[in-house]
Amino acid sequence: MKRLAHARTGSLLVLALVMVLLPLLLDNPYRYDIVIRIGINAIVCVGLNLFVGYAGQISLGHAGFFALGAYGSAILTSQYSWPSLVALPVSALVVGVLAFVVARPILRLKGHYLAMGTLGMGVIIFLVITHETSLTGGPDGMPVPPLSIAGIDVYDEKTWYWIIAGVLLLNVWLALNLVGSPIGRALRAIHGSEPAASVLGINVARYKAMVFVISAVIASVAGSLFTHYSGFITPSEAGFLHSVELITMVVLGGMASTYGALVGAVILTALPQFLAVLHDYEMVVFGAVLMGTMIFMPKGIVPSIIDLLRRRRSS
Amino acid sequence: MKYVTVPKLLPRTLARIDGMDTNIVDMNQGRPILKITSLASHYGRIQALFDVDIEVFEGELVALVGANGAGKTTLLRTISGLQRVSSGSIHYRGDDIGSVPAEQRVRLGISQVPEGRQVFGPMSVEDNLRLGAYTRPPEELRDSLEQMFDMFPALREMRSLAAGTLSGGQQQMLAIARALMAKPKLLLLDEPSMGLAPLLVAEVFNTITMLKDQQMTILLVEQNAQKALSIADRGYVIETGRIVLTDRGSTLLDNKEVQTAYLGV
Amino acid sequence: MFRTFFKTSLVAIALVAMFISNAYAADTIKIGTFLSVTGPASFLGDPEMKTLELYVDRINKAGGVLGKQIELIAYDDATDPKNAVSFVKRLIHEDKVDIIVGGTTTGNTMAVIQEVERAGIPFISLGGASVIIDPVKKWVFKTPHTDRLAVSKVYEDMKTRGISKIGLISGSGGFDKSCRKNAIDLSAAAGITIVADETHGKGDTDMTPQLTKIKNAEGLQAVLTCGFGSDEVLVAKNFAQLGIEVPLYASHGVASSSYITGAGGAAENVRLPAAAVLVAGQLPDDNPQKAIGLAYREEYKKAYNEPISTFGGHAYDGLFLAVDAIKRAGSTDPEKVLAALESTKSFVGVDGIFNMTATDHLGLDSASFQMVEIKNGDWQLLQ
Amino acid sequence: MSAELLQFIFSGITVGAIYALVGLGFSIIYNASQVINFAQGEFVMIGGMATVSLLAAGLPMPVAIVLAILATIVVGMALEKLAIEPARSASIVTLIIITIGASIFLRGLAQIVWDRNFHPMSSFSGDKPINIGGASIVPQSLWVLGSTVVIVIALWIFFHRTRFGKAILATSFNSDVARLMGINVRFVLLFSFALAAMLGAIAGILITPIILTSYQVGVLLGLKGFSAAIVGGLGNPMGAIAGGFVVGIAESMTAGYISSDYKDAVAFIIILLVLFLRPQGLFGRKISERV
Repeated sequence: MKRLAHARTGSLLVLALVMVLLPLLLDNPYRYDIVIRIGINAIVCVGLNLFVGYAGQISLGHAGFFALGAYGSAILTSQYSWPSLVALPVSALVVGVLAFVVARPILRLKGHYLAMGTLGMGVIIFLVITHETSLTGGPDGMPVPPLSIAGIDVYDEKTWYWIIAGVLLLNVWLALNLVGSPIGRALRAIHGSEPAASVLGINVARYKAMVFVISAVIASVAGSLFTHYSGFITPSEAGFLHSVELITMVVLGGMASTYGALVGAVILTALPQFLAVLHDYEMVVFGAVLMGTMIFMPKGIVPSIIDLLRRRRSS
Repeated sequence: MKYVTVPKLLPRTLARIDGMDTNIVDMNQGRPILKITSLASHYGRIQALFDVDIEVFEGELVALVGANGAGKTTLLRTISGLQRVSSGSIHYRGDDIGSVPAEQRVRLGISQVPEGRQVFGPMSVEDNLRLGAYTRPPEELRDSLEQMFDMFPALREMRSLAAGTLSGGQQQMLAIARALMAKPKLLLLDEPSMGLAPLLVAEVFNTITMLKDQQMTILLVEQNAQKALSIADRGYVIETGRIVLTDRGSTLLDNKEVQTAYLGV
Repeated sequence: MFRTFFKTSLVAIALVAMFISNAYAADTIKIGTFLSVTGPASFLGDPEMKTLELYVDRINKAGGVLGKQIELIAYDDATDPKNAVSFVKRLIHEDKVDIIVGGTTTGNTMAVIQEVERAGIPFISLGGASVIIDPVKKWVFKTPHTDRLAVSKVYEDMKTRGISKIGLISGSGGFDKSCRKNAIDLSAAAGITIVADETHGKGDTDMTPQLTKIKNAEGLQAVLTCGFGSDEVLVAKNFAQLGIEVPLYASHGVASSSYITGAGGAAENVRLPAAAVLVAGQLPDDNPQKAIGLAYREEYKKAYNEPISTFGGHAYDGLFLAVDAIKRAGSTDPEKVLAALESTKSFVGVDGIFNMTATDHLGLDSASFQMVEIKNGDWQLLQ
Repeated sequence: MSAELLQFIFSGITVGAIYALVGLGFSIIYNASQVINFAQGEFVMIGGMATVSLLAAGLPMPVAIVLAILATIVVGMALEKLAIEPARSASIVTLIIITIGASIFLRGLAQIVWDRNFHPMSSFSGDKPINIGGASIVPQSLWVLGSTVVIVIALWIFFHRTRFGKAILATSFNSDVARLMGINVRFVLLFSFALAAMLGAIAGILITPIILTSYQVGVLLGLKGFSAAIVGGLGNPMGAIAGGFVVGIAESMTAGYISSDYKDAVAFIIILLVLFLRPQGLFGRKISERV
């Protein structure tokens, strides 16, 4: 256990070091922008991974929570002139309560039925955002005031970089601690087999609901940050495709691996930027890369590479 | 939960079975129908079978006994082809079938009654039986079906019921009948008495004896070592993936170690 | 420790690899674009991209602009505003373009405005809604007629036919909603009463329930449909299926020949406001738009073997407005180009004749819009 | 019955039949392989787009239709062989992502091979609407409904009356034991993808005259088909049919009587309610989990 904690601190230090050194490579706002987007996706994915990777559930609706957080912040700051630092936690709280309310009925579902249930929830959120034009600006979206800290508006990509890096580091730290705690063990037991877990005295429904709410709140916070960062928000953030994108990041990077979620976010945020130069062939290549990776590394990139290294070392 | 006795390990001295087969198979004539040589098999990285040697001769009833998790089912699955062979060979009627897919082995005459019966629950009894004869020409189906209904009259009455609605004992009979529909030359039975009431266990063993009397070659896997060895010509004892002992059924029944380990004597 | 280090350095490697890209430096005029070539708006973005590629090539073959070649840097935002923002940052900071012509949809345009304004780069949008230029944003222009213009044109035509009670059906996309909003806002002034107001989703397979309700609305005299793409074809087909006998008006969102072929006979007698290019052949010879419209139609057809749409025309105008402004500015200095754009006078484009000012970043009036009716499977100019 | 209600019902069953046909494909593949094939919608797209392009090339309609179906079947089998079979042992989520990758790939391919426009196709027997009780229905809708009925009957006969059909069912119940019966499970899997691709292609061809086709028409139809299969209960082809009609009628009734804005939302709420009351769908098998 001590060694585990040690490794955790070590990996966090390395991550922090990477974050500190990274700006050396970032020489213009566009590059900062990509890294900030990676960071925002990574924050969502680290949370989603708790639900998908560790508890073994499926969600095709997390973009809904992301968008609710985003729109919560957007509406409260722009239409009700709330300070952004108040709007953010209030939105997260509302999303948390909502997730808690829907958790019980939705999490009774399993496998593909759960996929459908979460998908339906996401689609409903998307439709509400699209059609409540007076609040949300409708399908064309709405402009959002910048994040304001101590009366200073944050526009600058460099400042945003440090904000997102900090939040991500905190998020990873929380996730690693959660996973290493008895809660994490309970989640893994649930992943293995729900009936077996309940035999062991684990309150399966409660744990599932808890991790669902946690991941929803994290998505909401990321959404709030995103909306202030981009200065504009549209309903597509709540869309089915965004949900798919998020879960793909988690699975591609490696389920049940916090760093896997991080790697997934890096690859799937950066890849389209590379492929953009291919124009017509972008989709074909992207689809092929996605399929190929999952076929040859069904557990995801990070776990597969770790397996490979382990085998190397043992042989 | 079923209560399972975990037997004490047999003394290692008994595990030496080199050259043993030769003097106990004297009663058999000719070549074995099944000959397994130094077989190993893995589940992922976990090795389940080690260096297994087994022979089954035409018309023989061979029992394979051992504790839960000893590798009995795995062994049967490697013979029927559901489980991959890592090394060693399986010769069936002289041919190495190690790389023949499971569905082809049925055509060669190897039929397995799976552990826990595993009938196709939502399908009718008759459909289950028909699927048993999937590899055979359709025109022979009617006769075989009649044969099975003669052998298991209860199934005739329930032919149009969903198999899942049958009792455990009836399902076992159906599973055996389904396997017989393929007209096997080698019948693999996996724990046919598992989870059945004593009365039904007796019935199942009666059926097996009857099949043996009809010259069916049978490899029987059983936890109920007492019953299995008492009707078997020969027996093998498997322990943690290794064959540790083999002899005539009756001899094994009298074996002190076997008695303490498996027969609860 | 090794493993954790490894894991984290993976992240680092991925990031580093991403930035090993080579800067391309040559003395060219860089025009950047981001278009919705794929995704739900691909129907608009595709002809826009084709038009830009075609005419940049032609301009270059003819010697370029100010003695320099034009370099077109194009990205497909897949109709996702998030991508649009990302690509605009890339165009501005990485590719260092001189001007941006792009933004297929209103949503994607609105999403990037903040970035463009901060960077101070002239941006000509191809998005439809009036909100893009109203209120005026310093660096943002647009070429398509606004939905507001379209609706008022439709209302004018309705008035001449004595229609005052209409049903409204619109999609749930940005253009559709904006068009619907304008239809409602302008109705009172135009003396129009909206007796039914229905919507449908993008990609819906059947609109008869909505149209049935409209059909049964009290006193219905005409129906206006707001939207674009295949949804509009379905509206026309279902409209015909239900045998609704009042006139059907559409927006300029249907102004492509695939609407007519898609709807089969169902599009017959549909009226819509459209850019003159659609009926270039029918324009009087003294109309300055005739020549340019016919030329665009020919050249596009020759290059891609498909008929033009008015959407490609927006890109055509965007490109040539930019080129014109750069020529007049004599440089690519953003402030100078901006000043040149704002002094665009009598610029004859496919969409109309542009007269831009510091307070009007569109520069089209309703005169450049023609009312068109579909007759015998072709566009018929209404006089 | 008012003409209005009748019109909503016509709309609901036409749309429902489309969803049902797409849902059927999900169900058949799920049955054979426990895979939810998110590329099912792309089969619909390929069927429609291929027919349209073959017609444009001057082939007579029956030939174009047959070739388009065959082409889609080939794509379906390739998908199974190249993407699903190599990943057989992967988890549910991984397989979902693989099929999502496949659907992006196929869509990307379609926009290169064909184009990004939408394309019409002429109806099989004219466009003159048929009036019934004041409500109208286009002849092509009857083609869709009629074909759905024929397909349902044909599938029922196939699964319940033929040896191979029963073998497929057996595989869906227990693929290991099916192998012990001598059933070539790999072939069953391949065949199921071919069958699902064929059904998708047929659906695509039938509905193109009504809703047009384009390279991205499969996305939404796939989603609706998935909903249909889930509502009906996965693994039950007849359930998928029922599910399709439930979703289709829910949509048209909502659009007609409640709010066209929230038509899709209400449909999803109904789906969620069905799942809350019956977590295994209307006609699904109880999900048992091994301890």
